[in-house]
Amino acid sequence: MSFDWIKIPQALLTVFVVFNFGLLLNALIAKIAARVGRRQGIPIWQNYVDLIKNIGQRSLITHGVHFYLGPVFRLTGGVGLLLFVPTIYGSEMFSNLSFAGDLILALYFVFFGTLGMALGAAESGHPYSAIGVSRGLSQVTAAELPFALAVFAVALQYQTLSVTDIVAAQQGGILHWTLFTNPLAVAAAMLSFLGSMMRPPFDVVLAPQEIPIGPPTEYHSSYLALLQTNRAIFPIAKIVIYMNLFFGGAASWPVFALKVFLIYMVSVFVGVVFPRFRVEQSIRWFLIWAVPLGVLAILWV
Amino acid sequence: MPEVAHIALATGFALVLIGFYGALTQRNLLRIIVAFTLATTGVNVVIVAIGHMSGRTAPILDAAVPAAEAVSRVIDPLPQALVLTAIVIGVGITALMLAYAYRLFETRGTLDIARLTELKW
Amino acid sequence: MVSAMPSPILIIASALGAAFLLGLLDERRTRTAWAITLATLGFMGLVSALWLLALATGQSSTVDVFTAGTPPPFAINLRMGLAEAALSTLVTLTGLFAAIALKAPLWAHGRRAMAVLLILVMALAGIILTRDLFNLFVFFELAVIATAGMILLADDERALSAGFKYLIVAQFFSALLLIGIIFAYQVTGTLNLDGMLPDAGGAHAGVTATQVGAIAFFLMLIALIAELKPFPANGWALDIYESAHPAFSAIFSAASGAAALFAVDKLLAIGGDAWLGIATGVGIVTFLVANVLALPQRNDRRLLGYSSVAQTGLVLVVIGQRDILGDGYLFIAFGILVAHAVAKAGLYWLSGLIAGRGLEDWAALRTRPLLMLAFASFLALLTGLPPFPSFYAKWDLVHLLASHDRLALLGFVLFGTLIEAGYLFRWFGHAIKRAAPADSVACPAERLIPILTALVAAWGLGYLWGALSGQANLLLSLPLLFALAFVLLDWLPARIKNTLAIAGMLGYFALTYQDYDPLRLIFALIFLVGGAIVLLASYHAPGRRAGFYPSAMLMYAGLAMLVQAQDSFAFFAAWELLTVGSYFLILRGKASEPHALSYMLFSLGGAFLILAGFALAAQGQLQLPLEALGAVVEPLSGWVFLLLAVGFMSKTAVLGLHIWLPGAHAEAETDVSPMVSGILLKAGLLGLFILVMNMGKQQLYGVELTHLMLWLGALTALAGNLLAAFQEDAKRLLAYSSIGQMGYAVFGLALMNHLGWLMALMFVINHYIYKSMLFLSVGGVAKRTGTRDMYRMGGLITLMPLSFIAVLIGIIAISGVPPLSGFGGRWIFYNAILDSDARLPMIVLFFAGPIAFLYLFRLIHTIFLGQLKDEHRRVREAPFWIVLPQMLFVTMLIIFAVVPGMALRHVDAYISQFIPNGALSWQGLTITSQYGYWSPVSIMIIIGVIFMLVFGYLLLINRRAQKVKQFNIAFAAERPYRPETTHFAWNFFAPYRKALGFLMLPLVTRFWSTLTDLLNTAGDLGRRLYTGNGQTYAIHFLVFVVIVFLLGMGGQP
Amino acid sequence: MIRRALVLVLLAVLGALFAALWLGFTPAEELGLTGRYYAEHTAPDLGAANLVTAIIVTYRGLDTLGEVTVLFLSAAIVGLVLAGGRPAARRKPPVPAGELLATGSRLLVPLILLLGAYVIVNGHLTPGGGFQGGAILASGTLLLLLAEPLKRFSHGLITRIESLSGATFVALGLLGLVFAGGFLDNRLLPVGTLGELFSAGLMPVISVLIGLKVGAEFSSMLASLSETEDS
Repeated sequence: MSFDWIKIPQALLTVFVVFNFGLLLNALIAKIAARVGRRQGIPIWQNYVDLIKNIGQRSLITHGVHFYLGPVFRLTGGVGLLLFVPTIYGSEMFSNLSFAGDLILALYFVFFGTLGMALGAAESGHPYSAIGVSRGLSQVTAAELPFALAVFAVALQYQTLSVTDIVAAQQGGILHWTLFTNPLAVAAAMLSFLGSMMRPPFDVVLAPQEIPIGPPTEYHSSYLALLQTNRAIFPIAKIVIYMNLFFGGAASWPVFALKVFLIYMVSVFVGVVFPRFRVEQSIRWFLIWAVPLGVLAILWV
Repeated sequence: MPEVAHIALATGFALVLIGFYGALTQRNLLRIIVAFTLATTGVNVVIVAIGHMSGRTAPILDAAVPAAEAVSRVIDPLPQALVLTAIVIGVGITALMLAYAYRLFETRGTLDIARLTELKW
Repeated sequence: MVSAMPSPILIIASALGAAFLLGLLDERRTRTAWAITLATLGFMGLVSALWLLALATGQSSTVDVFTAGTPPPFAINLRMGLAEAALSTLVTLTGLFAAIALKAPLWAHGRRAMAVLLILVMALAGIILTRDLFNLFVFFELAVIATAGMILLADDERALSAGFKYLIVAQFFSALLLIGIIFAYQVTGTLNLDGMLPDAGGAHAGVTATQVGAIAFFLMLIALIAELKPFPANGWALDIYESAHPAFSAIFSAASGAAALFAVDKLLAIGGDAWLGIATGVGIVTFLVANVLALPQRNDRRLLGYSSVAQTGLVLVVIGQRDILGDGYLFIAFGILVAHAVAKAGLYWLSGLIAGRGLEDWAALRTRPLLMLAFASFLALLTGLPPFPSFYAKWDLVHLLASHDRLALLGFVLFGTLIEAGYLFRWFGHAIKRAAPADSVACPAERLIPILTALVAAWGLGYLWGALSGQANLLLSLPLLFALAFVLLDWLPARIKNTLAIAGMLGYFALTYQDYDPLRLIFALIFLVGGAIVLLASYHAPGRRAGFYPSAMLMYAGLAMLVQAQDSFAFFAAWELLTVGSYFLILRGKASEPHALSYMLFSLGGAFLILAGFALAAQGQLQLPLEALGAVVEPLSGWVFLLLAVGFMSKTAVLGLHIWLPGAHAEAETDVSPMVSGILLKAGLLGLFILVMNMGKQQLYGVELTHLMLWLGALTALAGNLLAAFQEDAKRLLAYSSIGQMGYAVFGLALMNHLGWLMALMFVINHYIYKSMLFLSVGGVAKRTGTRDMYRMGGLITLMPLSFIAVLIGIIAISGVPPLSGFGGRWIFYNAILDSDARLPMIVLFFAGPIAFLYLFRLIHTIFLGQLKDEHRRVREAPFWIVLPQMLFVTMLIIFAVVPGMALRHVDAYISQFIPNGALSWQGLTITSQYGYWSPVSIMIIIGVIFMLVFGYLLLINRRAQKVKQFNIAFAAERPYRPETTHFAWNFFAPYRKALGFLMLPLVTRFWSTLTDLLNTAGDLGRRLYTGNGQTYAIHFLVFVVIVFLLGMGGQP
Repeated sequence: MIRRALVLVLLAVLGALFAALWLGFTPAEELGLTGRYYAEHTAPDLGAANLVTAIIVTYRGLDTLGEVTVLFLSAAIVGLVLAGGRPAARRKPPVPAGELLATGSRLLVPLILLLGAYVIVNGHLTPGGGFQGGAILASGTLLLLLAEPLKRFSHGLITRIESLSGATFVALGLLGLVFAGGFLDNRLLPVGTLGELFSAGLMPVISVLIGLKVGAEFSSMLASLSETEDS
């Protein structure tokens, strides 16, 4: 097949934009959260500083090959996820590499980074990493379910699995958004969104207090830098999927920025209000509150 | 007035039943054997009774019964032949059971059938 | 021709003459006496055999032998027909070999004993030959007395009382028999059997016409049936079986049983069909009850006694069904009877070699492969497994029963057989697994000859019946012969046999690959080529590895025949073969005895359902082409579908029928697990494929059966994944994951749309590759570390890197994460369910999906990552031959991931014949469905490129990183020093258990164990009936008479 | 007690069966199929005056063969059973038989044997035959045993007699197969004239064999049993 090489610089551009946007957004969110907590909060460029600092740090430590590769998997997962999904609707330029596969590809590729990083962390032999992974996996099985149901509902609704087509189907006025055409699905999806954003009440996996940052415990300096980079890209990539599936996608970068910010804020709002769940609690919570919505969504379509 | 055959038949059956009752209720091997001889005798009586025909004589041809009239004069010879065989067989089995009983008594020191139950289930 | 034949009367006369002449011999000339005895028996056997040959080949026709130069009915006459010839051959030969086996006691007791034996055999032959009722009685009495005599040959003191009990009940039999005979004579004026039939001359209208005649007939019938040891009037027989000399028990079970059966058959022939019901009823009750009562038996001879009683009951059922069996009657009846006779005789002779009476004592046979083979063959003969006569016979029987709607009877027969298989194979398990006694079995020639003869006879009859049956003769099928060849080659070293096996399988594939359609081709590839690849791992095994290759090859032969099967018979035969082979294979595992048994029972149960299904579908035919399944019409089709589906799903371990799988797959040997998991499970899927492709959707009472299958599949996937997440044992984890994977496949099939089937096939291929690979690597690790508990391992990544890579690739593939092939399955799955309108089951499947990550991560983490244990610091990589196939699988996975089209697009096209719409399009590298698209190659490239870029970048900024010591980790305020306490592994998903543990209650296991317990308890209580008191036994007989009288004749003569 | 009750009930049902037979039974007025044949053909065909003996020896000779075999078998097995018996040494000497019995037996035994012989050889003419005669012979043995309990009969002799007679019986039967109508056909020898001693072909011979055999077998049984006896 003929591959037009222009896609590569275009994709890189997307990555660059999203990366910076992500760094800033994270800082902004952190600041907002701090302000809610009556604190000053970090400066908006703080993340750049941390990143450069971590890159600059010299480390001589590794716990083994897979430990070394863990962050690589992670970042590959983030970037790949971003690139498998068209970022800006209607722009050939920012449809990225979505020719490689449809929605399903994106959904399953989410796990690529998580799995790779979990393995790497596990090789460090640090019990906290293992515990963190155990908690994370346990929670994700329940948290992903409503999202999967919602996605399936949407796919049924539009009779397609191609993200572009789904976005296309939502064009022509806010009322065509899945948000309004299939509110149940969106509700379910947003609940599971809370679970996947690693914020309270579902942040026991990272558990900043008792387990120093969970799975990535042993990662530092340049490894950490990769993880941070990913932390800037990955959530955005995820939110892009939500945006495309439920909120009519984005036809231009400003709209993109706005929608991503708002969707992100949902989890922040909830996060600052609620205390943390234990894992089994959150599992039950998802099964009791989110899953039924998803089921209804499917039956309703 | 009931036929001789009927009476014999009834007797035979009665003997069989009595014999069976004895064989099923007595606990002493020897008594059981005796009961069986009773029953076998009963069976033999039944056989003979079946063969009996009133007003005829034994199936032996002689001056009294010329061969020509045999058909109308003699009773059915077959049951008599059968009963003979049956009797002999009965004797054989009785002897066998006696020997068994003797040997059992010798090895087990008892003739009580209820105590020969080491094989079960 | 007839004139040239020796008169049948010689069979009787020679025995009598010899018996009398023995008296003239001097007491001390035992050797001569024995020689005479053997010669006479041999002569009797010869005469019978000559007649059998002449009659079978049609050179001679049935003859009546007159005595006293007077025609019947006025004098006694004998008849020699095909059945008579066959039976007298059976009886006399059994007698001959029993005489050989009885050498020791016969010599001890001298000529008298030999005379008794001769007369016994003569009497049995007489029972078979005579056509005269009273003569029949005389021969019966002879048999009774002779039996009482033979019992004395036992070295067991208790035999004496057993003999006396027999004499007691026999008195009751003969009394009733005589009374019946004399009244029958009174009614018909004759004692000749043929004279009892409705008389052409009009002298009488048949014995059963009048009321007296009917009662007389009933008395005779009941007395003869009583000789068949019917339940409950059979306590005496069991005592004899337990205490008599085993070599005599062989006669008592095989010969006496056969003769008595034929007597009943002769009598029923004059009674007319009205009386067949009694035979059937008595037979089936005896068959079922005896088998249940046998369950708690621990004494081998008594167990065999119960089994004999049951088998005789089964033949009685066949006799009772003669009205529908038609021409097949003799074929079926003899098929079961002969199988029973040979097997029982052989087993009793075997038990003569065993010192102890417990079932475990048979472990002594382990030192004698030949005897073990005999043991296995006899058990197979009894349970009616191919290629033995009883298999063909049961096949025909079941088909005829089904075609005449005698379904209840059919069910009982199969159920009883299953129970019998239960205790027989439990016994076999003991023999294989239990501690063998120190002293190996001593086998003098005279003990060995009869057993080996029986063994030869078993296989010979198998061939004969195969030739007689309308079906293909199994013993002529190449794969089976190939497998059997390994029995003979078992003395070769394992490596040579392995090479032969691999060559054979590849060769057979090369031989046959043209005649498969694309679907079957895939399965053939997995079974034969895949099997060969897995066999590579077997090169690691040293020594001879006795018994492994016959079993394995038997399984592969079955699989090969299964793929080729075009008609129901071939399919079912292959199914049974692969079941047996895999059973032996699984049984080889260390602690696998109970699991192998439950595997066997579930498989046989499933097989019987399949058999019933085929029989129902055949509608009077004795087999049907598999395509013809589609022709079955409502409402029958629903039932056929149900039976077959459940049968096949018992092999794929669907939820509810899954409890055999974990143990069986986990306890199996390292290289066996992949065979039974990666390969064998696919047999069930092949069956399901054939089923749904030919029968399509079926309804029962308005329920869409495929919809039920959807639910079952989904729930199975969920249960399998959940349970896998909580295993500590690595192989069990994999086993449960297999259950889950099979659930997916069943689900895909049940979707009944194009992509659903494609997805199922995708799972077939994927599961074969990665599950074989994982079982091998985990097996290798277990081999090295000496444990299967994952939490005892850890940190092995640096010591066993290749195994680690295999597992890593494996779990990525299973989890369905791109870029590996598992994703393809998921992608097709989503497209498939979009096509379907059954939505609820999918939700269950959605839930099951992510759970896979739980057990997969746990598998790799707790074994290879985390903290290395001190005792494993010197562990080496798994043996080369175990690693090699793993690496092959890794490459396969990657290839299949990049170009799935290779395999799939052909099948895709093939499926289109059945379901045209919903096919995929394969333009270039992109695979497109009506909903989405997917380009494996570009995915692989993109991910690869990104990964490399990031990796390069990391290397750039952090190249001098070096490995630090194990415990060099940022730990909260302390320095860990013990791997055990630092390796977070045991009960890894504690929170998950807290949340969803309630889903893991072992309800199914509880259900099945309760069921088996109930059966066992019933048996244990039921057998208390046999108090051992002779009078009680006699009372049982009267009770039996009364019950049969009340039920059979409605108490209304 | 329950046992007896149960037995009674069961036998009651059996009795009901018998009763049905009894009620349904009507004595035949005419001879049945086979009975008539025997009555008509025995004399002309076999030349035997005693139909019963004719049936026993010829028509149903196979039964008879079987029945002597039964005796033979029982005798053999009784021997087997008692072979393991206690050694004779441990027996107490029995009470000596009285003068009367001793003398009486010496007087009677020859007569008994004579009567037996007579009954046997005339079996085909008058009431009697092999079995009856054999039984009488055996009673002679019994008398001797009663008279002197310690008397030992040579088992060798007895067994030889029974074996020989039995074997001859079979042999004659087989001869019939070859030279006459079939197994146990008595027309090996000329039928002769009805009513004479040497008539009815083989019948007297076979009677003699049966007589000897039965006598021998009974005797051996009695002997073996008496050897076990310890009063």
